[in-house]
Amino acid sequence: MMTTATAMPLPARKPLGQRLLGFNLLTALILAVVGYWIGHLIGGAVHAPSIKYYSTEAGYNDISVFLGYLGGVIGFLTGLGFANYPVRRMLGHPPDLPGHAEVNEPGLWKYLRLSTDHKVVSLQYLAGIGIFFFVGGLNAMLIRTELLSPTTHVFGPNQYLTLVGLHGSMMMGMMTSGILGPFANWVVPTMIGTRRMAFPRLEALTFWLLMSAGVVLITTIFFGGFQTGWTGYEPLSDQGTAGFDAYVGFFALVGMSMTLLGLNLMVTIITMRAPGMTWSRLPIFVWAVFATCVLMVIATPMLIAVLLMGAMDRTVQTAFFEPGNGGSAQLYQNLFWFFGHPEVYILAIPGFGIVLELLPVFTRKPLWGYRTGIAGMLGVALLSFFVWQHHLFVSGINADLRPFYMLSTEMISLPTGFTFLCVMGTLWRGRIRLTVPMLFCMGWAFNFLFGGISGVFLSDVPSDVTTHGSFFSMAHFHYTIMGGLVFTFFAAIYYWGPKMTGLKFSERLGKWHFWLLFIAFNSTFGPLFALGFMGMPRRVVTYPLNLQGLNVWVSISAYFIAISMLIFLWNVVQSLVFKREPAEANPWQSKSAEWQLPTPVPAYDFIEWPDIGPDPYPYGEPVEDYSGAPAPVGGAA
Amino acid sequence: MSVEGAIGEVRLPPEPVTHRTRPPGVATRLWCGSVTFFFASFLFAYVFLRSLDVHKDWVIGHVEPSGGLGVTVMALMVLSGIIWRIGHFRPVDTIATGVVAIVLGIVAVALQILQYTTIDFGGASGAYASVFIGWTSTYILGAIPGLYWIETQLATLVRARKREVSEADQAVLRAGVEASSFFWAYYAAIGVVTFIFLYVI
Amino acid sequence: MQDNTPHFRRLALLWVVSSIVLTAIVVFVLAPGMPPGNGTVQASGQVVDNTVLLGLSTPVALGVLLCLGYCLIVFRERPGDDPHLEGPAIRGNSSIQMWWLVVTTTLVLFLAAFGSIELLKDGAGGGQGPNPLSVVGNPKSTLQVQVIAQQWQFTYRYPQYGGFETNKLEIPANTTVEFHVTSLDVIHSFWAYQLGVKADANPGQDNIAYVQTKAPMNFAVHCAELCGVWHGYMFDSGKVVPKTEFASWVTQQRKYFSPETHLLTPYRHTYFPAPQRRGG
Amino acid sequence: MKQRALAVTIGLTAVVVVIGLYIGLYLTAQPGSATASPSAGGAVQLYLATVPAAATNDPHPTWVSYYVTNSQRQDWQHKTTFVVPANTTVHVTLFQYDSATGLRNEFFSQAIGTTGGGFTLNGKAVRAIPPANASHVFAIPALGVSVPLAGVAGNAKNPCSNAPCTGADYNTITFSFRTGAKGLFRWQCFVPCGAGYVQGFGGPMQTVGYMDGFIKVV
Repeated sequence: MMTTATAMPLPARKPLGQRLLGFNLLTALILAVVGYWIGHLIGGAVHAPSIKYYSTEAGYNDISVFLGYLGGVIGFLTGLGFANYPVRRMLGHPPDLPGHAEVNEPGLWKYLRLSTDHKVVSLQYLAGIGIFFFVGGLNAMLIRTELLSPTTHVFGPNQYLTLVGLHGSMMMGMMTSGILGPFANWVVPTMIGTRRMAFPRLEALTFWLLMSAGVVLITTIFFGGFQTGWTGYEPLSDQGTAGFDAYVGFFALVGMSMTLLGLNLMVTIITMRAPGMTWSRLPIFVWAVFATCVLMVIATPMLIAVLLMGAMDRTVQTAFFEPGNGGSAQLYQNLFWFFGHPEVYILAIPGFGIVLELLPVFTRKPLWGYRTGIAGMLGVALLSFFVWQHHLFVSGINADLRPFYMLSTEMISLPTGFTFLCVMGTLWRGRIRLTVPMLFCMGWAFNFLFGGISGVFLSDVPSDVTTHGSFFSMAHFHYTIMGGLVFTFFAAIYYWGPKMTGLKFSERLGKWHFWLLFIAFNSTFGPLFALGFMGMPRRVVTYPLNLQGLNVWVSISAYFIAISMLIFLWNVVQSLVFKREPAEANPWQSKSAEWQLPTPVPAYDFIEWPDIGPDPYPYGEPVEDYSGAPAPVGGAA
Repeated sequence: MSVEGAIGEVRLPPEPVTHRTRPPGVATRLWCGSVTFFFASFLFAYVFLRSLDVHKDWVIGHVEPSGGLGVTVMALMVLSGIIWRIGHFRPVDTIATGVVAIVLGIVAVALQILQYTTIDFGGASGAYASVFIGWTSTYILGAIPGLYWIETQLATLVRARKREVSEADQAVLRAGVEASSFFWAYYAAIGVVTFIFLYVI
Repeated sequence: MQDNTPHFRRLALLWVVSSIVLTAIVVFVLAPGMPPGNGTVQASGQVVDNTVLLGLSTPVALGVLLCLGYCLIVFRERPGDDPHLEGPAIRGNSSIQMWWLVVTTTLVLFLAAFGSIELLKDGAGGGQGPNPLSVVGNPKSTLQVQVIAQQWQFTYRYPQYGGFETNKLEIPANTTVEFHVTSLDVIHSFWAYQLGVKADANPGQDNIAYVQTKAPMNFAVHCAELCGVWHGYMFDSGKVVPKTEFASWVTQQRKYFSPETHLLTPYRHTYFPAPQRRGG
Repeated sequence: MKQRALAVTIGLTAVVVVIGLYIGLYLTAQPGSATASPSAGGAVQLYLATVPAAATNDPHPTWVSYYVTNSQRQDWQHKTTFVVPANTTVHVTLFQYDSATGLRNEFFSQAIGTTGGGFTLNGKAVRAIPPANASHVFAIPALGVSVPLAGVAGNAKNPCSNAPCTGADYNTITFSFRTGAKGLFRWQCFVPCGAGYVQGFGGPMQTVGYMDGFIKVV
């Protein structure tokens, strides 16, 4: 059994001068700028004789911009210290594992450095993703402000479309790791009974890659933005100025980060489970992470490849996506959605996992239909590879195959239905505690239900003819992603936050946050279904006059979403900065492994892994007709 | 975090050695999956654009990359992959075969670059030219990290000869060698597919 | 503590009663107003689809919502309750799981079959690519209209009337119209809302969509695929007019544009402009 | 506690400044607007010029662009929002300094929607030009107006390189159209003149302030 933690001596704090020198964020930023200019100059030098075509915009060409980004990112990562280990390995030093004594260090300094402790990386992820989440949300507010009027009034069309693209890219790119980054990195090792991820340096790398991606994306505003939306359809994007290079660099970096994150988590789950932690005893959240990682490892490389093709079209003048030179615009659509559809399940499945993981805790019952839940998530993951052409129902590509894609798309509702069945089964006859995380889980159930049902309209081709590319589909994916991912993201913050930070959050503010968000969310995106049905296309800066009333309603509701987010921010600032009330070790009376650790969590997590029972959810009073418990297996080594 | 050791004053039980020997192999096999799907995009582009050739612009003008160089590059990669995979099975020969594999790989990269200087078409010369440039260049760029990986294994093995290595550490080293040889052999197989599509069909 | 209340039966009763009421309301009150209206045969077909989907999804959504609501209200832990009490350790029920799977699978298969039949019957107004599977109407009496999308305006060509090109779209009533949608530059999407037509305009590709018009009306045309800076301004309107009026309109337009018609590229299904990448 | 409050205040200020900068960068990017000058008979008059490249101190000195000028082709201003009154005839005199690129859709080689159905090219009344001669098109699709602008000959003695193009060869194009109700409309070009970008439709063609702008009917 777990022994209690003994007090540990804190390492002595080094003077500021010493801390500024060496591998840290400051060095990284300096090297990033240096790297950018080196890449930029090399780009300027190589383009001229060998490559026949380059964009003639004064002051840059696309090769310069791409090499600049490459140099900048390499410089940044080197400055953080990521190059040290590869160089050591090249010189023949044996493989070793990084130490992580910095966990015990007081203050915030440890979060601004390369850290390989899974707990520190998780908090880094949470803060970093949080910042971009709020910037993306701010973009949404600006978009809604523009749509208060049916004509162009605040932003010009260039700026408006750039905002739309930035909002979409930031949310789809940065938030993809929104649950896996902060929460899977934290709880998966603990849940399966190890102290680290399989590749701790890789774990840190995924975070810093993601952050550099975000910065690369924001630099687009210095190059004129990009007017293509987050899908970046060719050949429109090929017409774009260097602002689109930022999009390419951003998504390529996000893609690398995602692939490596998925790979790392998958290897950890496969190889590092504690003795006795068989596959059928894994908590359902670990299964959700596993299913997500399968998608990440397989689908994301296609995104990187398709972006690479686009980048080659822009630099070395290939013609993958240019009709007229042998390319095809539809090649991009196919390849992009072959990644893009699994991508939306990469966003959704961790949400399923969180809901199913939290429900037993707050209903005081075992998870109902554990195997069904797993089958649901794996089923969604598998099916998501066979549905991508439903994004192209009216495009005229392979139109004869539409009945097949209609069937495969509607079949996705079967495994998704499993998740709902498990939710209902677990709630049934439970002792439901409506805490803040539980409220967010229930919010997920409500929102995702409507998200899923509107998805059936979009998957039915005759109905899709009207709803495709309209505000209806926009409302649909906001119901599934914002109502699904973001609600569970907050559920996870309120649930695991006290364990991760060691501090208590205000329950009262949390409830305000939930109710305001829940009502404002539905009041924002509900009417968008109607707007889509009434014929408003997506990504427009103008719309018919008769739609103004609903649009104004939506915009005002959207501002209430912003207010609810401010309440959340205030909750975080108040709890983490001002009150700093230590959290209880197990405020939810959870029986899950991570809650058995003391709070604050010691650097080593645990000394000995507890005995693993036959059931990951040992809640509830035994009932007579209970049968089907797995046989108990011996304890930990 | 260390395999056997302590943080502060707390003694931790040792981490099972499988936590260090199993991940490289599993990760490599998953990584091969990623790489497969990466190149599958180019394969898809090839098949899609070729089948779509409604405007007869699969090939525009004279597009013929040097087949001799193509065969040589492919053969070198395959040879390199096979030799390093064999070398990993025979601990005595590992270092020697590794050196040969690296040399062959470097020659393959150099020949591919040589081929680029001899081609007389650009990316705009039709879809085939685009796929050719995109696929071969990413393939050969991807070979460079693979060569780096083999090099790290060799350097580690050379150093390990000079000192006492525990049985557990020996197993960790072998796991790294196995992983890199699996990847390299797999990568060579992708090279064969690349060759078949770009030169033969 | 043994709870012998027949929760399940109560919930089922609640569900049956409320779904009958609500589904009736949805199908008979809400559904007739479903988009895109009954302006054309294809649009009516879409209304039927939307009605069926709405009618089927109402009881499903209601079932889940009622179950969630019932649980949250009835099984909630109340302030005075013993905090150590736990729920019953039910880990599953294979017959419920089996029935759930059977019912949802049946629903999905039905929906897919229904959607496919509706789609193949008349193309549903969607773009069907260059070789349409569902050809509607008598090819001899079908009016062909080519929709040329370019950044950022739609223009229209009438190949059966000398191939003149105009920036106005008019089509006759009670006629089958065959839209040939193509693009000169990037991907656009031709969306004639009231006609129930949406077809992507792809550069270098012909995308055919059929519509069978009914009575005269006006309709809006939007671009439904982000196509650049003026995407939001790329809208237009068109008219379905009586056949006689259409004949005179065509004659007038043909005459008006005749000096320029010979300057145009001869009518083709696709126009394949060179990508025009030039150094500056 | 005081230190923390200070840190939070500083942090918040920094965030607000960054956000302000972020929004400001967009808002300041709007091109200026020019009001049409009154003309005989209650009509208004606009003098415009198209140039092969914007002024050398412009952020994009290689981009083709429209300029507002006067009847003597002086006082060049880089403005692309034109303010005109409602229900009025607008006379436009356009000095065309750029050479021809050729149209993608030949339909736009004719004048549509102008008063009298045509326009004048160097004083001669015409209705259409050969599609290959088009250098730009001045089009306001929402008002149904579209006028092709013939480019100066490729072998012109005195081609313009950058705005302002004083002294270079040019074509004069005049036409008139009538405005209707108040509103904000866009004008654009249909010639793929964004040199260096795929299909000629990138860069200046997709940036308000170069080959795109607004007609503000007040």
